[in-house]
Amino acid sequence: MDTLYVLSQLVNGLKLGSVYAMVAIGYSIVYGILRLINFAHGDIMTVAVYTILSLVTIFGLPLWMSIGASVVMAVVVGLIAERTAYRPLRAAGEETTLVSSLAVSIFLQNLMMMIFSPQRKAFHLPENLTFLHNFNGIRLSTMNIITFIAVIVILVILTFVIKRTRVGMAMRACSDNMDASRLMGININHVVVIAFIIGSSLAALSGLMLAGEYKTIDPMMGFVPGLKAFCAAVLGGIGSLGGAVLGGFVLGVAEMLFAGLMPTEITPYRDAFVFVVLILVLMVRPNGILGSREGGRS
Amino acid sequence: MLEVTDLRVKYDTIRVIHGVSLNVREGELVALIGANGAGKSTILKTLSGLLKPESGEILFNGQPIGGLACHKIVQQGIVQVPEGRQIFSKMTIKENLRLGAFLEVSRKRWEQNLERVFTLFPILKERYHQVAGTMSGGEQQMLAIGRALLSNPRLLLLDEPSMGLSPLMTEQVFDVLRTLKQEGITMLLVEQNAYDALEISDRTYILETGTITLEGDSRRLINDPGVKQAYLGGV
Amino acid sequence: MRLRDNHLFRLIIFVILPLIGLIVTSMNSGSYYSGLVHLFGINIILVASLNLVNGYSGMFSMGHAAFMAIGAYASAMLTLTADQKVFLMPALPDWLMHLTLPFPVTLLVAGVLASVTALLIGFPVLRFKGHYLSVATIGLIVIVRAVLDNEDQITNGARGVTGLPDYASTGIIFSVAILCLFVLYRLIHSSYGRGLIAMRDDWTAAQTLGVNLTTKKLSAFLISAFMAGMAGGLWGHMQSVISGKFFYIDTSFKIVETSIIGGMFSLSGAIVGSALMTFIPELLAPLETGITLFGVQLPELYGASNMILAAALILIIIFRRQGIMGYSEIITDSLFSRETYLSLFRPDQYSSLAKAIVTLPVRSWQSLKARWVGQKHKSL
Amino acid sequence: MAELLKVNNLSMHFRGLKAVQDFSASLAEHGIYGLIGTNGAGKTTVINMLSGVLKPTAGTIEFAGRDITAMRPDRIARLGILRTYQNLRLFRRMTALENVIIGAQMHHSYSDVDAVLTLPCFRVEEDEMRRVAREMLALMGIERYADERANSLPYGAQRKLEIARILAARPRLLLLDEPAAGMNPQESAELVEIIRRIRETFGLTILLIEHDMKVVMGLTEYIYVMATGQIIAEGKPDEVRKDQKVITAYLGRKRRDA
Amino acid sequence: AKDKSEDEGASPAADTINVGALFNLTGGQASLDQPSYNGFKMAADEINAAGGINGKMIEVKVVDGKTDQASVASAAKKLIDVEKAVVVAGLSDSNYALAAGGVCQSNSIPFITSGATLPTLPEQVGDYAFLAPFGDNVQAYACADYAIDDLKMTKCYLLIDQSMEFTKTLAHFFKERYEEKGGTIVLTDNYMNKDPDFSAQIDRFLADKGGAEILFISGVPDDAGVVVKQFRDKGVTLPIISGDGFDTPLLMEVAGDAANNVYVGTHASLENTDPAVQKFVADYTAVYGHAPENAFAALGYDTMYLIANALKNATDPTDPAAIRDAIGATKNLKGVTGTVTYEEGSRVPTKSVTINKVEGGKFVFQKEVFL
Ligand SMILES: Nc1ncnc2c1ncn2[C@@H]1O[C@H](COP(=O)(O)OP(=O)(O)OP(=O)(O)O)[C@@H](O)[C@H]1O
Ligand SMILES: Nc1ncnc2c1ncn2[C@@H]1O[C@H](COP(=O)(O)OP(=O)(O)OP(=O)(O)O)[C@@H](O)[C@H]1O
Ligand SMILES: [Mg+2]
Ligand SMILES: [Mg+2]
Repeated sequence: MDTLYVLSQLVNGLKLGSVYAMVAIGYSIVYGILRLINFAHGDIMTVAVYTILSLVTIFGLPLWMSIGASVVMAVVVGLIAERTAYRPLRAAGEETTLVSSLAVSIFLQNLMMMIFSPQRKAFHLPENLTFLHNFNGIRLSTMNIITFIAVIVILVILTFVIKRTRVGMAMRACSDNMDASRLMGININHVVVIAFIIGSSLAALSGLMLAGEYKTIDPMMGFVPGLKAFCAAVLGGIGSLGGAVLGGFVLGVAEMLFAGLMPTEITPYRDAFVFVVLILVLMVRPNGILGSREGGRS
Repeated sequence: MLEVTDLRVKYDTIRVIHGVSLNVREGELVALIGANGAGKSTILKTLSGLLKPESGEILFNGQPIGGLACHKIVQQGIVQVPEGRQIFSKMTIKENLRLGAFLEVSRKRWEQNLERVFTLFPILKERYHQVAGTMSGGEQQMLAIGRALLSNPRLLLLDEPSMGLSPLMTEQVFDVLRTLKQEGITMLLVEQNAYDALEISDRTYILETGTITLEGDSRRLINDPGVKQAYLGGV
Repeated sequence: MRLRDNHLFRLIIFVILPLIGLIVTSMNSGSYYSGLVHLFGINIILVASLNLVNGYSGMFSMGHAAFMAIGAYASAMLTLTADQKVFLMPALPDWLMHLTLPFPVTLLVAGVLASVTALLIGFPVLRFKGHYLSVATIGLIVIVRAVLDNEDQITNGARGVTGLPDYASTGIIFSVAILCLFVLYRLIHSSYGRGLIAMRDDWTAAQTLGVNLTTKKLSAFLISAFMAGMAGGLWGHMQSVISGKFFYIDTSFKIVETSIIGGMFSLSGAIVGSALMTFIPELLAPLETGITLFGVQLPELYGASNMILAAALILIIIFRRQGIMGYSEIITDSLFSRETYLSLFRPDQYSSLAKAIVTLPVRSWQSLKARWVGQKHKSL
Repeated sequence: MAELLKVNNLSMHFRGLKAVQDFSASLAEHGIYGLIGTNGAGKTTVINMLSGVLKPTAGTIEFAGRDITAMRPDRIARLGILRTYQNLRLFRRMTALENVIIGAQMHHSYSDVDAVLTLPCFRVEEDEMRRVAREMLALMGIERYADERANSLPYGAQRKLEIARILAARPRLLLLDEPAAGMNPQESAELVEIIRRIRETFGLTILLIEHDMKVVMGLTEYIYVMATGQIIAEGKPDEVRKDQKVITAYLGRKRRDA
Repeated sequence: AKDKSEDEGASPAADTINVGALFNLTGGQASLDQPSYNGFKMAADEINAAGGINGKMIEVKVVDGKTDQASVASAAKKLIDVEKAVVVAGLSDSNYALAAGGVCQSNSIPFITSGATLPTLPEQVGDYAFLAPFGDNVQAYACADYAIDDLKMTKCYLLIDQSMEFTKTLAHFFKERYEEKGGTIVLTDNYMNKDPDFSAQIDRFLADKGGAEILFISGVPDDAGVVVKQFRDKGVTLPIISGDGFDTPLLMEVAGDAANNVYVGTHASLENTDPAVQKFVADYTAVYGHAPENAFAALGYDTMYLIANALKNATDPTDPAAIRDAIGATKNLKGVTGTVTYEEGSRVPTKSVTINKVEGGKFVFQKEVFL
């Protein structure tokens, strides 16, 4: 096996990983604060992608406008879900909200299916985004490059926001101790709403990237990436954005390297392998790759 | 400044505050003492908005605040040092203090206040970057008090500030309360250390199982034989 | 007196009605309704055993379907005839090929194999806390599925195994279910269960009170996997077809969901939740095939029942945050007591029961109203 | 009196921070010892090490002639060292009674199979545990809360509940971390009485951390004083009270202690 | 009281025949099963409009299987038990069809799967189970024959979606036939359903020195366009051939021109100029507002006619056993997806396989292969 081949598998892994990372980062913004395993995150991506598709194909809107609209749509859906299904349960514990997020997910999937039919649809990005660049035999589309850069940029911006700004401070406070945050004068509802706005907009963007990668969309498309995002966020360390991104990359690279480098007889075990890697990593670092020891002592 | 009339509070179905009325005047230090489970913490939590009153009126500077969201109440300057400290255990001391001044925007004011907190509790400066959850009990209590001071309270609600502090440190904290009082900050103090509480406060309410049984000038109560018997360990 | 505190009421709801239901369905096995009742029984086992881990021990496993799968395949291996196995599982060793065991024994083997799997995965994984454990258990499902799909020579791959004999009668399903419930009940209400709950509430404190966390966690996981394995065996013989696809993440999530809806911290919660999640979707199904309502033919709307169910789940969980049963057990306190049976002979019980039932709508309306008013008050 | 616990040069370092440094002590059977010191001196850390919650960086712990230095907490508990927590650690969703039963069941002898089969020994022992638990609640004066959920109890009662819980576990050595915190003088006076009675009835050894000098001076027979990780003084209460170092670092001048 | 109403219901029921339709109308299988059900229902309406079965109307009773095994099994029971269906049809995935078939078999009700192509299905389930489409072996054989006999290509690269029973079976039969006829499989590789990226496989293919002349990709519609496009993007212009999984407009929609030179072995060509086919397409478009989504619509349609034909010929159209015998006796029943004949003792029809080729963004009919 030559190095170029290995290298190109690595690049493929990063490519896939950056899509996972993109989903995971949006996922973990909400997850970090509320510890809400938001199974509906993936479905919000679906909603956004269908919004783009219908605006472009039915109303002939330009892509960038439809993307804007899809972000708005995703935020609206995210906020409705927050208001109706998550907020009334905020004090109720993680397990309970898990049910409501699964329910929201099922609701959205079926709604999408009713509106847009269960048929898979082709999803095209404009030529200039899908154009393939050739770097010494390693091929990347413009969209791949944009995704990768976007992940890094968004990570940097969000990290800055969370570490340095008032809002970010409030977010971290809420994730640490809700009651104390209230006593500090933080409007928890605002913080959560902001988190959902960020999370849902990122869901819309990652939906776009995911659809660009798969080139087809269907009403169920969001569930598996949503689940992977959850795994990535946990693998990276709950509550750590950098961890979520790293987790996404680890999943993507593990997948592609296994698919590319292993003999074909065992490549069907790829998904299993990814989880074996995940479990091994957690055995070494039980709080995730970048996770800190949970605070508190005896 | 603070007017509470006929306050009732319940947890789920059990009512624990049965019509309490009390008031705190501008600049005053009022103590609230009572046995375990009398409902002192419950009253404070209701005042700061963590709990919703079942009925009754709470006026702050003439404005009703009963049942308002917690952050709205804090915005008006009512700040609590909660029972059990409620620090942000995964964040550093620095961040905890920063959060104390969440609503306080002026950088200068924050620095001034911070200086003062540091002189009070030097350990906080020493451990500025330690994760708060790993601090000792007493250190956490200092942090909780320091954090509250940073927010420029108009009315400070203190729920057992001396709990877990060494005698020396308790003394110092009470000294701080005295200074604060001189600076004109209004305070409502819940304290198990009834003697200290009576000594430092202007007026005192005594709470028994959710109702106020006695109220009056602290000087007078401190010499009241009944109070002595029940709350001062029969000294 | 609250209705649910009435011994007679409990007796009727939890003993007499179910008994009648069971007798009727077992007389008519193989029918649609008895199929649902069987499903209900199997769900009880699954959910109750999951509650031991997720509710009582405070670990949060999402991998129950993996244990089901192992149980189902194990019992298939032991109940199919050699002819079938030659066709479906050609790589089986000789002794297994010709081994056919009575169904109850295969169920036990199914449970044991599931436990062994739990043991293997448990050692590395149970050290993880909270969601780390959840993710690892999701991983277990994926791994098990990969093996089932790819070891064609033993599992017949993704085509699955067919022709499992129809052994899952009402009798055996509910014997197993009742046995499991009983064992769980006893465990939970003995020092074992208290230790678990203590661990759930505060593991440090539990440890300094002599609770050995490792054995506690592992044993809870094993017992739970054992029961799930048996349920998987029953499931396979009820459906007669098994394949990796049917024991995947969605199946697992449904069990978790049922457990939370019913109440993770209660065995009666497992029963109530299972009943709800087994029967309600069936009741809703006619909605979408275009029923006629007030003379208007509604259009066919596939997915409508799923959406209604989803909305209903959210509502239930908002009104009963800890699940329908929360932390309480309705049955157990009185079901086995003499008093319950004596009360059958006390007429005053009947009158109070009647009164309770009559006033039920009024009171539930009032409590509903109270909730709404309370909610409004809060959001002010 | 025979020596029950022997601690040699115990140290605990967190990264750079020397939370405890060369802590040595020796507790005799049936004694009541005090451990006082400034906030952050390392008292709780000592108890954490004694109970196995933290593994010491250096030093050894010997209990009744056995080395327990790196033993698991549950095994240490079974040997009879039981502790309370400064920041209460009750089993919040259990009732007060059940909390105590957890303590009582540590030495139960029926097996899980006995429980499943509901054998008579199970019934008998369960009843016995229940009885013991109630007794302990009564001893601490909180039996009226028996059937209430632990986290809805008032703070002071929660403290007493923690003590009841470990008493039910038949301790030989009690480690109490600020048991009187959150109690008013009246109540802590009662607590002193209770602890004294406990010691007499059960013949226990007690190590007590406390900032309330009335409690410490009224109860203990020997006191260790810590500051910044080290023992700065030790001795009889009267000696310690007059120790200049202790006064400046810890007691302060104005105290009107007992 | 209940019995009475049932009796009352029985008199109109005498003029109708209840046919059970069991489809996964929601969940992952819905994209195949919804069109299938649409075709099925449309055919029933046509038959009823034309006077029904000897004067009796067909009443389609549908239950959603929700892409969930337990639901499918209980739906089958419901159709038989509650809806009193005399024959049950539907489903496009073998796993679910096996589940439903088992229930029907034990209740002695004929079951016809409209879309599952596992050739051993009837054998596994029992004498009441039938396939309406051809078996995977048939389409795989046809593809192999076409590659070797018509395209004259004897070195093949095989790419298999390992996540599904269907794709694995298809590849298995293709390989069997291809090698039997003297071809060689130079390299076999795998992927999983909905993989977004085939770079690893493509790189491996490019690195291989076996000299493949044609690619057989055993996949489903989800991936059809993506995988073809990515191979083409990396400069692989060789012909690609696949089974009915690739018979989807997505192939062209996603891959665009890259889809050219792809051969698809499938049930029918909707571009087929046969008037029956064109009528079906036109009617379907009229009823549902869009053209048939995929071949499963036509399969559903044909399945209904298969049932109707059997009901007409059965000695007693209310007796399931008689219906079963009548289905088994079907000979030369012409439909949109070919002509159905069940040979003696076989419950898998012998049907021709249509080979289409993508040219200029459209499926172009190449050949009808009879085995
Ligand atoms: N979360 C809760 N749920 C139910 N009841 C509660 C809850 N918190 C407190 N209570 C009850 O309310 C009553 C008053 O409690 P509160 O904590 O206000 O007392 P307190 O006067 O502050 O006591 P302490 O001196 O111990 O702090 C007690 O009887 C307690 O049992
Ligand atoms: N896990 C930890 N990580 C870092 N530092 C720690 C940790 N645990 C304790 N410390 C530090 O060790 C020192 C001793 O803490 P300890 O809790 O033992 O004090 P203490 O004597 O009990 O004080 P107090 O009277 O306030 O309870 C403190 O300064 C604390 O910050
Ligand atoms: Mg209090
Ligand atoms: Mg301490």
